[in-house]
Amino acid sequence: MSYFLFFLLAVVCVGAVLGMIFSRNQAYNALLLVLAFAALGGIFGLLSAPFIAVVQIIIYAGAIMVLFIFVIMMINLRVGIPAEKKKWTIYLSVILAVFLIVEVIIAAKGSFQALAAPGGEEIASPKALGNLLFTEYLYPFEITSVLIIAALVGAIILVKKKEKG
Amino acid sequence: MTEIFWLIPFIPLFSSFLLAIFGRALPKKYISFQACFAVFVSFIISVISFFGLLQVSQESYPLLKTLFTWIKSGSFSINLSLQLDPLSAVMAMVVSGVSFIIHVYSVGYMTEDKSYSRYFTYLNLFTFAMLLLVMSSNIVLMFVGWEGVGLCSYLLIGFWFERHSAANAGKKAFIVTRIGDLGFLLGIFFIFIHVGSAEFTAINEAISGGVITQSLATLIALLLFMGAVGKSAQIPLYVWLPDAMEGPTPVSALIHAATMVTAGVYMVSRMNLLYTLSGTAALVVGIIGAVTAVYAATMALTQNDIKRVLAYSTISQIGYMFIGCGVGAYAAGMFHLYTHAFFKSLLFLSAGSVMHALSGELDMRKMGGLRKYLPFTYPAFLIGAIAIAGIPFLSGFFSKDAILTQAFAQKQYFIWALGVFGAILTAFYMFRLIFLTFHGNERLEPEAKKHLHESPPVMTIPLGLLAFFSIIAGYIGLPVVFGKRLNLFSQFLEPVIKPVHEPHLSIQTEWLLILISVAVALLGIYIAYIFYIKKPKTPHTLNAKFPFIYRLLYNKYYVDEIYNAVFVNPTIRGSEIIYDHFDLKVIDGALNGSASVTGLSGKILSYIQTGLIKDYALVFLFGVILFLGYLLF
Amino acid sequence: MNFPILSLVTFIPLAGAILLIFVHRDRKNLLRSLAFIFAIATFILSIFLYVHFDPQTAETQFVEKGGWIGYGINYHIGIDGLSLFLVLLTTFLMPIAILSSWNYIQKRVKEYMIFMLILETGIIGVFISFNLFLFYVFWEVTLIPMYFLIGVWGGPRRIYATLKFVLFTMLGSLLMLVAIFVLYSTYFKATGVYSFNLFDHYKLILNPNLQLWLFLAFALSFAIKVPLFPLHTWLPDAHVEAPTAGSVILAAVLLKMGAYGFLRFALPLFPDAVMKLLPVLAILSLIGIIYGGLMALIQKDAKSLVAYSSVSHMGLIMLAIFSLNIEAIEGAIYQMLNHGLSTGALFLIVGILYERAHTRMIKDFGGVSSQMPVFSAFFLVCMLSSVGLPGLNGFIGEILCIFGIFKTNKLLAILGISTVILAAAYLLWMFQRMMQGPIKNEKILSFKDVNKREIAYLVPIVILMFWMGIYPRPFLKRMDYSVTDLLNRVNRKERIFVQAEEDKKALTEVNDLIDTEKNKDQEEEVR
Amino acid sequence: MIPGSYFFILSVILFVLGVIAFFVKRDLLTQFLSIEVMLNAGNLAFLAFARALNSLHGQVIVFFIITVAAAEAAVGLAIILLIFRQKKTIKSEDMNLMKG
Repeated sequence: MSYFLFFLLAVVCVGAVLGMIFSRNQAYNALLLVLAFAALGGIFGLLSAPFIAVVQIIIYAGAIMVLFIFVIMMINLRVGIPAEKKKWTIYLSVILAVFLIVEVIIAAKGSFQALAAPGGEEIASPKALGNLLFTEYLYPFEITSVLIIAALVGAIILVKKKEKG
Repeated sequence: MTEIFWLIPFIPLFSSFLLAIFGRALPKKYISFQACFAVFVSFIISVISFFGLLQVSQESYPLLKTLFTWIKSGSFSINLSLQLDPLSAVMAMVVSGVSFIIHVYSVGYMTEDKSYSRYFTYLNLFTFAMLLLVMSSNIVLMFVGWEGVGLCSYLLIGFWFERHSAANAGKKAFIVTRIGDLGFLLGIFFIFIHVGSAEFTAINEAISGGVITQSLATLIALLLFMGAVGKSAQIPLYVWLPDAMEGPTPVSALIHAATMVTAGVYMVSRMNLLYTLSGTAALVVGIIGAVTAVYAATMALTQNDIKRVLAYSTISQIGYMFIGCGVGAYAAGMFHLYTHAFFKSLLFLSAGSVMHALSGELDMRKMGGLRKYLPFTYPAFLIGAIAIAGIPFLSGFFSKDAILTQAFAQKQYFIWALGVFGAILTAFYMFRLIFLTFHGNERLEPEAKKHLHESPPVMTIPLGLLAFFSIIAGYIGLPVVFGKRLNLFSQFLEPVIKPVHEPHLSIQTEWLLILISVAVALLGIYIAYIFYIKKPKTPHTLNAKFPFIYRLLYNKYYVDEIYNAVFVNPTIRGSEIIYDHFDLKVIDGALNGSASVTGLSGKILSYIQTGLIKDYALVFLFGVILFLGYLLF
Repeated sequence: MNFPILSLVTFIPLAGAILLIFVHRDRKNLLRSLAFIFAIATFILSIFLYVHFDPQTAETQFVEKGGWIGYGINYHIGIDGLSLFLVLLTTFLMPIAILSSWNYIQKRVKEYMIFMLILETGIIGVFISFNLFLFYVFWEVTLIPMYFLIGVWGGPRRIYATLKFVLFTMLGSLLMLVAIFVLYSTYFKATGVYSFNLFDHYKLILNPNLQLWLFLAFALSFAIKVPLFPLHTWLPDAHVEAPTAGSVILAAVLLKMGAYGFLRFALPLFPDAVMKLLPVLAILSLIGIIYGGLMALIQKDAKSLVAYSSVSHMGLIMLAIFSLNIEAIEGAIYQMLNHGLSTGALFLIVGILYERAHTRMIKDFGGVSSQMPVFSAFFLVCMLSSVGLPGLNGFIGEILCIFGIFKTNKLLAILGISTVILAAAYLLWMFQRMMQGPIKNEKILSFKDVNKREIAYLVPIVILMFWMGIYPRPFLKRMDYSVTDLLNRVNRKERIFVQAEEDKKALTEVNDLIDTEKNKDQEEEVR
Repeated sequence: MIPGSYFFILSVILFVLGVIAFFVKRDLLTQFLSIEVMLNAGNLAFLAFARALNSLHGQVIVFFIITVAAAEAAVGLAIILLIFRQKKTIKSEDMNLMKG
């Protein structure tokens, strides 16, 4: 059952990203990514990380991607931008990407054993996660809040229209 | 009372300090009173110290007063200390006395100047520096005074700095004397390295103790003499003194006749052991003195500027003093310094009085027949001229005769002959001056004649004083022919200047020498009389006959031009060439060249920089892959 | 002493700079007064250093140590006879510099004052750091404000001048940084302890070959700063373009950092290399003396003239330093102070003229004395101080320097003494052309004599000139022990090497030691 | 129980797809989206290893990554919007101000 779920979600996810690559329409792209991230949220759930899964769906698929869509609406390009004209860039990047895959997999091969190992069966409870966040990671957590406020203020100032005169 | 002798220099300094700060706000009357009074107090203290010194036994010479340690670094240690011994006592008295008289004279001479307080500030400062020079107990402090008088000379020559020539002359004086000072400084260093102290007592001990070898003594003596050559305006560094006449006349009298320019003679006398040890150096001193004495006198023959004649005469007379030092008769040299101080300042002040009467006229061709207008100045000038010419029974006769006799006795016949020849010239040019100025036809400018008047008493009284001293000053140093122990002057100086063991001349020879001196002096006067009174055409015919010699003399042998062409201009030209072609082109060029190479390579490299994020990312990706590959394999 | 007086002196200006950030830029007088107050406060505190300085020891005093980054990078400051007066000179001149730019600087007063104060912190820091890394940080800190001072408030060719200045200095200091790290790693290899502490490095005996390279790196950096011939061309440009106060600080203090660097670092750290390169350095200094003097003689721009005179004077100082005896080095330090005062004062004076005439060309002046008598007196005193007239400060320094040089090498002294004439020639000539003679330019008739503010900053300088000329003991006394200590350090190390050269075995031992160190490193790397 | 390597391989594939998308696409927005894909691929790898190592720290990191991504998206989008306003384009080729 879980295998089935995993493959289903994985296919949805990869397919959505591929769709993004081939589609020209920005709005579609964004929506496809919402799909991909939602699927990814499911996969997170499979990795016994329910809290993160929920956060992924709410924040990523929900908040961030909506932000993207807003911006796309504001920019409002009627005609999509065609893919890269310089074909060699594409080929080169694909070849490099293949290299990358191979290398990463070789690099991680040693740890496949560890990955396959049992353990971590039990679902990590959000409570434990919360404990960790507010004890050991208290300062980073607080600093994150500052970061977000800074980003917020920064974004507002950047986008604010200059008053004339 | 003698203990307070160290105050002598510092009273004028204090006065100068006050004038420098508050002078602009003070009334002229007060300024003149303070300035003169300060010097007068110094003079009184010098007199008291002088007589105090006579009562102290000779063993305790010199009296020392150490104020504080001035410089101390490693082995280099200099005290700020003053000393009193016969030599400095005499000098202090002469300096402060003449300075006082000239201060008083200046009150009248400078009345109308707008920079009245500045003038007296400088004059007081000069008195301080000169007194420091003669009273310091070590050679470095002496150098301080030495430079100090140089500074005041610079400031006072350039006193009327609005005149281009005055400013130029001041600068020239400072720089030329500095060339000599350079040698002086090196001499000091040599002394310090070998003696380990700069105190005169220590130096003298080292010399008599044999620490300084003869060749070293020659080196040091010549280096020190280089300073003297600069300061006392001897060949080849005399060029600044004639130009120095741009300063106010009292200044010329005080600095450029009576005191500062004779500092070299004082220094040589102070270091007499050194010069006695090194025969070569003494000989050089004597020869330079003798040559200068004649050389300067020839230049004085043709000058028309009354002060310039006197300036060349000063150079020539200092030459005589150096003859004295060179032949070992330091006391005689000092004696001439002492008498010269009176009669030469008398001459200068009288010349000043003439100028004052003629509203600043200096050219003798525009004078003549002034005798009747200046009833007081004329006799004063005449006394000075007779004294300098060497007519018996005035001060100049005794001192000049003492020098020449010594030169003869030391078998330096060449020097003696030059000295005698110089004496003819001296008598000639002095009386040429008298005849052209006071006798003959009036050649005055009508404008000047309107204001013609004798000077006020504040100027004539100093003249009278100086005339009096010019007459009697010689009687403390009578030659042997009048009696064995009558030369009080050299006896008094004996503790400092050890008398040389001279080969004694017979009385007959002495008389003969005296007669020769008198004869040449009279001869000179007679020639002048013929040239300028009897047959006033003679000079012109002579000039016409020997135009080359005349032009050479008139243009002062073209020495200024030669110095300019050989030293000054090449330095400036050369520097300009170096600046334009080396500093700006080579050094800066190398720098700018390397900068442009850097710029060029940057430009080439910038083609790689497309500005497109994608390209950068591609490179980045490539790098990541390479790096991963490196880690893996 | 528990009270961190030295840190206070160093960082009060910085605190002032931070405070100034919060003052509105239009309140110019408040900005100026605040900056002035902070500078004066620093000076008053630094007098405390002078009073409590113990002249009877060569130890560093007022030492403060504290951790900073770690790995040997510590906060370690102190003062000794070499640096005491340089710090005092800095704190003394900074209020004067601020006063002198009161009216001259009208645009961006705020930034200007901030940079001046930061500059002060940087300079003081250079003189008091005993940690190589800290020293380097301060060394670079001085560069930034100076860059802006010239680049923003400078004359028409300021961009060229700043670039030249910064590139020259950066080139030198980067090499120095490399050398510092080489020293650091060598020390670590030798002892296994991380240390940038200067005193630790004094103890290190280096391979002569390595010494040579390290010395060259240090010396290049310092020689550019001094500046030693032929690295001097940035100086006239920087001076001519810099605002008055910038020139004052540049000439009076920044150049001293180079000479100080030689004394504090280059000489005692690499004595062997010093001995080897001494002739070259001495001859370069000598050329600098004469060359600077000749160039000064023909400059048409008054500031440029003073700048070249700096080259000449600094040449004398460097020659004295390389003479390596107590008189020369004390003379050199003394001469640094003199040069700071007199050249600083000359720049102030040219600045005063510039404020009135808006030109610095000598030919545009003439006869200014009759219009500005008081000013002329100040000019005269400062000029004579620079010429080295007895009774003023310049003489003491000059005579000690030349005497020291003379003790070591008579020929060099004889040639170097020509500075006495050259200085008189170019300065007197300038004075004559600018101040004396008939008034050539009608504009001069409208010149006003110095005002109270100008007198206020010239008088302290003149008083100090007289003091230092008449009673130098308090200054020299405080240098004695430190200079002796420095010379011992240079000479003792030299002796070790002389012995080592005599005794081949000892030398090979030293080399072996270094080789084994290297091998150990390689082994570690292999592992 | 699905082996961790499956997740890992999925994360690699997603990452590489993100890379490819970045190079293939020419508008800033989509390129920015592909960066998000890469970030998520990273998240996935973190979680996979977190589970394998039985550690909660990996999840905490992912949490932080998501927050930082949110901040980054906000600022990044603001910048893109600004660029669009000024240059009327979001083609990445048009952004070459950094050209030397």
